[in-house]
Amino acid sequence: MTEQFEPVIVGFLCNWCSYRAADLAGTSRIKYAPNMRPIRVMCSGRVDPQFVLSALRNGADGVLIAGCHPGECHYVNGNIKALRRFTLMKDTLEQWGIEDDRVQLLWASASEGAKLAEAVNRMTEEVRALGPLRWSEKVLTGNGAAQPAVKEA
Amino acid sequence: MSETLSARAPTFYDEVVAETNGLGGELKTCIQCGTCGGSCPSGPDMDHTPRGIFAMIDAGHKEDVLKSNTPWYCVSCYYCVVRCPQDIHITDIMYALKRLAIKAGYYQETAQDKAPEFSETFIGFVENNGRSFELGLATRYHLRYHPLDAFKMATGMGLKMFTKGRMDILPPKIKNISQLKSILNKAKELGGAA
Amino acid sequence: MKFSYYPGCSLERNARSYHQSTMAIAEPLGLEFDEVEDWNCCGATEYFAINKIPAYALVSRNLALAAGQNGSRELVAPCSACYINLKKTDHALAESPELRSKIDQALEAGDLAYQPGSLNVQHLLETIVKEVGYEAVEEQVTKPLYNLRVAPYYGCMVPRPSAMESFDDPEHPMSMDKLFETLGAIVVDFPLKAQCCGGHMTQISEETALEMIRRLLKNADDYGADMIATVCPMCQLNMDAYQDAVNQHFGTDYNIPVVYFTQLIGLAFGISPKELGFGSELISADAALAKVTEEPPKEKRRRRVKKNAGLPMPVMPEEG
Amino acid sequence: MSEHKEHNHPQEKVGVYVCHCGSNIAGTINCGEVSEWAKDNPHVEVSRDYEFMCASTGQELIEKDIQEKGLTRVVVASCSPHMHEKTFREATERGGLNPFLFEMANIREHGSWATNDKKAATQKAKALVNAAIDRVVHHQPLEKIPVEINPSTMVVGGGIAGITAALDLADAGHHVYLVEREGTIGGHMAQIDKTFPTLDCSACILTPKMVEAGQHDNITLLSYSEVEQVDGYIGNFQVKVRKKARCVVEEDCTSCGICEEKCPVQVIDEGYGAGLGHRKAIYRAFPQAVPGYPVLDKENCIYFQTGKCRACEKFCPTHAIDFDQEDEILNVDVGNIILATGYELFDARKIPQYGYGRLENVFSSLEFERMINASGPTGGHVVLRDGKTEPESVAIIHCVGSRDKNYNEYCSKVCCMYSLKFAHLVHEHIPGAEVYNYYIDMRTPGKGYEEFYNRLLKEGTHFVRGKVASISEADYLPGEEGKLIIQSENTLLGKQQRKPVDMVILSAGMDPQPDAEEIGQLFKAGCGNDGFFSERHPKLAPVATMTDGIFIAGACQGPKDIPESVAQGGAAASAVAKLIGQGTVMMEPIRASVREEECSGCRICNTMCPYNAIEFDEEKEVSRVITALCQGCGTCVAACPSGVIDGAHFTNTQVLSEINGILWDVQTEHEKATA
Repeated sequence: MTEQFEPVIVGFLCNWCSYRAADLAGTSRIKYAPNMRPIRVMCSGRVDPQFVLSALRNGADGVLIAGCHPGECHYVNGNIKALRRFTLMKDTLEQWGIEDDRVQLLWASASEGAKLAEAVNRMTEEVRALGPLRWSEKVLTGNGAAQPAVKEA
Repeated sequence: MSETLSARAPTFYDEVVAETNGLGGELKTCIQCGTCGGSCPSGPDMDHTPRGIFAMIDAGHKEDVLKSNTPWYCVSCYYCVVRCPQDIHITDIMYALKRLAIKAGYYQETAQDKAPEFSETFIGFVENNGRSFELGLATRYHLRYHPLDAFKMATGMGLKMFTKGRMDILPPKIKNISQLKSILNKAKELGGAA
Repeated sequence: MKFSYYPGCSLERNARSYHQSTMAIAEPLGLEFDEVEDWNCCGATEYFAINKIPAYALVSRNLALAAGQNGSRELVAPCSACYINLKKTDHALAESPELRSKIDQALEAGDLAYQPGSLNVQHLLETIVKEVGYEAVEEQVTKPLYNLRVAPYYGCMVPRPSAMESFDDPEHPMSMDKLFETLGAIVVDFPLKAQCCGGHMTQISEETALEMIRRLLKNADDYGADMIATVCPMCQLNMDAYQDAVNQHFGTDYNIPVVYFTQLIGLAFGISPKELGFGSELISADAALAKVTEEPPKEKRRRRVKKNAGLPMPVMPEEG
Repeated sequence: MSEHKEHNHPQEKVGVYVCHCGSNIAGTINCGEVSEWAKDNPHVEVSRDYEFMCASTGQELIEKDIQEKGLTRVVVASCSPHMHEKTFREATERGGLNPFLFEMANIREHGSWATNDKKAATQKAKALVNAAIDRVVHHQPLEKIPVEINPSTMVVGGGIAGITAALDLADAGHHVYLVEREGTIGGHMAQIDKTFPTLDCSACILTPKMVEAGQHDNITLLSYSEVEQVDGYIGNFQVKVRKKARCVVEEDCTSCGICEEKCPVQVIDEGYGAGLGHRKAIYRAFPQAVPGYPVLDKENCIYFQTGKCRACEKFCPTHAIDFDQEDEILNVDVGNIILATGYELFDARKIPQYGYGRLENVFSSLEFERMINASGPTGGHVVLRDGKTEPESVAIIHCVGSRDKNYNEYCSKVCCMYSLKFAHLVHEHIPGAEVYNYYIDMRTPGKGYEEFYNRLLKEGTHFVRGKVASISEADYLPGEEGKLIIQSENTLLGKQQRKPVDMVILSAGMDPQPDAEEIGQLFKAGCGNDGFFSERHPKLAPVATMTDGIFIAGACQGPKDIPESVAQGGAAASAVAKLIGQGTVMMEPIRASVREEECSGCRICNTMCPYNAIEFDEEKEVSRVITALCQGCGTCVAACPSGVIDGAHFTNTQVLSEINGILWDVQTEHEKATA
C-alpha cells in the first residue's frame, strides 16, 4: 500500500468534558484515527489563538478545539468565549489561505466518547483530503498577504 | 469501525442482513420481547410469529424460516416497525425473507403457493405494460393456479366490478415502455444484495 | 398552489371515483395538479417481494420523471401504497450509497437521473390537511353533512409510512376526524381506524383477509357508523367489494358503504354526487347520503353531571 | 509575548517512566522503543519502561531515581491523569521533589486503547512523551491552596434520599438547610401505599423520619421553597432561596386544618393525588404533612380570582391566614450541597396504543398507588373509573416507556417489583380476582425480591412473557364486549393472544425531572444522555459530581428503589461529613495571577471572569486576581492582549513547549530553529 499522507492534528481537549470523552472512548476500546494528538487544557476558554497558530506553524496539518456543550461548561461560559475567539480566528486563517476544515471546534460532553471518536475520524479524512499544510510554503510565501513569521513570545 | 468478523462462512443470519436494505436497528439486537408478534393483524394465522422467525434466523434454521408462511402473511402494515423497542425494521426483513424464499425455491412445496405467484403475475404485467391490469391479473392468476376460484370470482364480485366500470378490459400501457424495460433490465443485471 | 400529481394505476379504473372527486374539489381548494408525464406503476407490495433493485428502479423512474418535469417540488399521491413506495424509495436512496449507485446506473440505462431529496412526497390527505388547512376547507362548505355519521378510516401506510416520520399520529390519527368535523358530519372515532384492511391478503389467504375486514366492519358498525371514508383504493376495494364475502363467510349482514374522503368533501362543497363518482361503490351509499339533513342536529341537553361522577380521568395534552 | 522566555532550555534532569500496564499499553505500544527513544532528548537523565508503574515497586523506582540520580523533573507515560496523577505526584513528593514538577503522558486511554495500529500508536506515544518532557522542564514548584469548609450543608429535595442525608448530617452535629419545593417533604414515597418486598406501609416507615427532620434542632426546613441562584465554590457556596408565599403565617399556624375544611373550592389534585384525588384551594397534601402548615393555591382560590370568599381567614382560630404574604428571598451560606431532587413518573400518554387518557379503565401506577391507599380517594378500594365497580380481572403491564428506544432505552429497575406488589394488593383487596402480569424479563435483583416473586406465583398470578402490543376497546370475539383487550404475543407459547380484562395498570418507568437540565446548570451538575445527573465516576464516586462540593443522591442520579436511595442519601451525607471533618480542603494550585508591573490596565479581563475574581485597583490602575475566588479556568490568561496574566501550571510557555514537543516528528528544520 503506497505510503498515504497521514495528517497530524493537535487537539486541545478541555479537562472536564472532551478530555474525559477521549478517556471514555479509550476505556470503551473505540478505535479511531490516531492522528489527533491531545493537549489538556483546563477549559476550552484557555485556548489562546496563538496556540493554534503555533501548532500550525510547527507542522500540524489541523487543529481541533473541543469543549463542553454550551451551558455545561465547568466554568460557566469558558466555551462561549472559545466560540467567539474561534469565529474571529477563522477569518484570519482564511486570509492566510488556510482551508476551513483545518481548524475545527467541537462540543463533546464526558459521556460522548463515541461522538468525539467519530469527529476525529471525520476530521482526519477531511484534512487528509486537503493534504499537508506546509505552513512556511503556504502562509509565508504562498499568498502575498503573509507577514514575516509571527515573533515568538 | 465494526468489529472485524473472523473469516467464517456467512451464516443464514448474514444472508438475511445482506438482503435487507440495512436501515434501522440490527436484527441481532432483538430482545425477543414479542411486540411484533403481538401487534401483527395476521399474526394468529402465521406458522411462526416474526419474533419466532428472528430466533430461528439467529439459530440458523434456514429451511424452516423460508418454508414458513410468515413472510407471505405480512401485510406490511408497519405496526411492528413503529412499536419495536429496538427500532428493527421488521417489515423490510419480511420482504427480504420473501425474496430469499423465492431464490431458494422453497415456496413451491408449501401450501402458501398462492403468494409468490400472485406477486409474479402482478409484476409480469407491470414489466410488460408499465401498469398493473386487474382483469388480466385475476383471470390469468386464477386460471393458471386456481380454476375453481375463477368461477366464483367471475360470477360474484368480478361481475359487479365490471358492471360498475371498475375493471379495465384492455391492459393499460405507458408510452415509453422501452425506457422502463431498459431500466428494469439494467436493475436486474445489477441485482444481487444492495 | 401547484403540485405534481401521481395518480397510480388504481385511480385509472378501479378507483376512478377517487380521481374524479379529487379533480372536482381541487379548484375550490385552490389546488392545481399537473400529472407526472407517462408515469408507471409503483409495484405496490408486489415487486419488493420478488426483486429488490428492480423494485426500487421501477419507483425511481417515477421520481426521475416527476423531478424532471420541474413542476412543483411537492409530489402528491392519493393512493397509500404509491405514497409509501415513492416516499420509501426517496428515503432509501438518500440513506444508502450502494443502493443509490445501482439505481443511478439503472436510471442511466433509460437516460434518466434522480437526486434523492429533490421531491417532497405527500399523501393527498396530508396535502389537504397541512397545505390547504381546515379553515380554507371550511370556507368552501356550502352543504354541511349534518347528521351523517362518518367513520374516518386511515388504513396503515398513511399513519405509519414505514419508520419515516408520519404527518399524523401513527397509532391514533385525528387529521381526517377533524376534517369531517369541519364538513359538519358526526365523526365516529372507532378504535380500529388505523388497522390494516389486509391489502393483497385476499389473494393469498382469503380466510385471514376476510377476518381482518370483518373486524373493521364490526368495529365501525358497533360505533354506529353510517358510512366509512377511506384514503386508499385498496382499503376501499377490500371493505366494499369483499363486504358481501364477509357476510357470507361469517353470517353477518353488514351494509356499510365505503367511499373516498374526497367524495365527502365534494358533497359538502355542493358538488353533485354523480360528478364525484358516487354509484361506483358496490355497497350503495345512497341510503346513507339520504340521512344528511339541512339543519345541524339539536344540541342534546347536557345531562347534569352525576354527583359521584367517579374518578377523574387524566387530561390529554392538546385536548380537542 | 507573555512572560520573558529563558534564552536556552533550562538544563533539567528528567526521569521518564513508560508503563506497560500489563498488556493494556504494551499490547499495542512498543514501550521499550519509546523509553529507549526518550533517552536522546537532551533533558532526559534516565528513561525506563516498567510493567506496572502504579504498583508500589513502580513508584519506588521514581523515588529512588530522584534521590540517586538527582532528578529535577518526572514524566510518567501511562494512563489518564484522571486515574493516577495523584499517585505519581505523591511518589514524586516522597522522592523529595515538589509534586507539581511532574507531568503525565496519557498513552493508554488516548493511545493504545484507541487504535489497533501498533506503528501509529508507538509514534503517537513518542509524541505525547516528548510533549510531556518539553512541558515539564518549564514546570514551577506549586503548593496546594487550603480552603475553609463551611460546616453547614444544603440538601435540595425532601424525598427519602434528601431526608436521610439531612438526618445523618444533623445527627452528626452539623447544621442542614433542607429545601423542598412542595408544601411538605416526603416526595414520591409519601404517595405510595405499601413498599416491596416486605409490604411495609410506606407512610408508617416514612412519617417518623419526616417528623424527626421537621423537629431536628440542626435542620432548618425550608418547605415550599426553591433555589434560584448558586455562587461560590466548595466550602463557600452562597445560595439564594426563594421561600414562596403560602399565605399562612407559619409562626401562628397550629395545623388544625379548619381552613381546609371550610374552603369551598375543590379541585383535582394533580400533585400528591396523582390526578385521582381532590383537594381544596388551601390544602395540606396529606394529613401527616411536615411541616403541617397548609399552602394556598392562588390559581384556584376564589379570593385571588374574584376578591370574595376569604372563608379560611374567617374561621382560622389563630388568624394565621395572610393573603398579602410575599415571597421571601433568603441568602444561605453553606459549604456543600446535596441534590436529592428525585424523579418524575414516565407519562404513559406518550404511548397512544396503551390508551392511557383515552380508555377509562387504564390507570397509571401512581394513580393505582393513590387508589389502593386507605387515605386515598377510594379509601383503599380497588374500583374502576366509575368509582363503584370492582374489577374481576386486572392486567399489570411492565416496561411502560422503559427498555424502548422510542421512549427510554434504560430499564427503570423498580417497575417489575412494584408490579408484583400491585398483583399482591389486588389479590388481597379482591380475593378471586384474576391478575395478569405482562413482562419481558422478570427483574428481581434485590434482597428478598425473588422470594417475593415466588410468593406471587403461589398466589396464582398469571405471568405472561411478552411486551404488550396494544390495549384496545375494539372487541373482535364474543366475551370481549365492554372489556379492555390486551393484545400481545405469549412468547413462551409463540402465539398471539387477546385477553379481555376489566382494568389495566401501566407500570411506568422513571423519567428525570422535567427541569433537571436547568437545575443541573444552576448547581453545575451536568446531565448524562439519559437526562439524569451525571456522577463523577459510575463505580467509584456514584454520589459525587464533577464539581467539588456538589453531591447527588437518590433517583435524580438514575432510577432506583428506596433502599438504594437511602443508601445514597447516607453516602452523600458521609462524603460531606468527611469534608466538614477535614475542616479545610486542599485545592489545586491552578490559579491566574496578573504581573501588575506589566499590566496596561485595559480591564478586558475584568468582565471575562465568571467568578468575578478579578478586581481593578483604582490608584495603580491595574487589574488583580483574587486568588481565593479564582477557579483556574485560564480564560483570562488567553484573553489578556499583552499576555501578562500567568496561569499557574498552564502557563503560555508550558503549553507552547508542549505543542512543540508533540510535533517533534513533523517539525521542519526551519520551524525547529525558531521554536
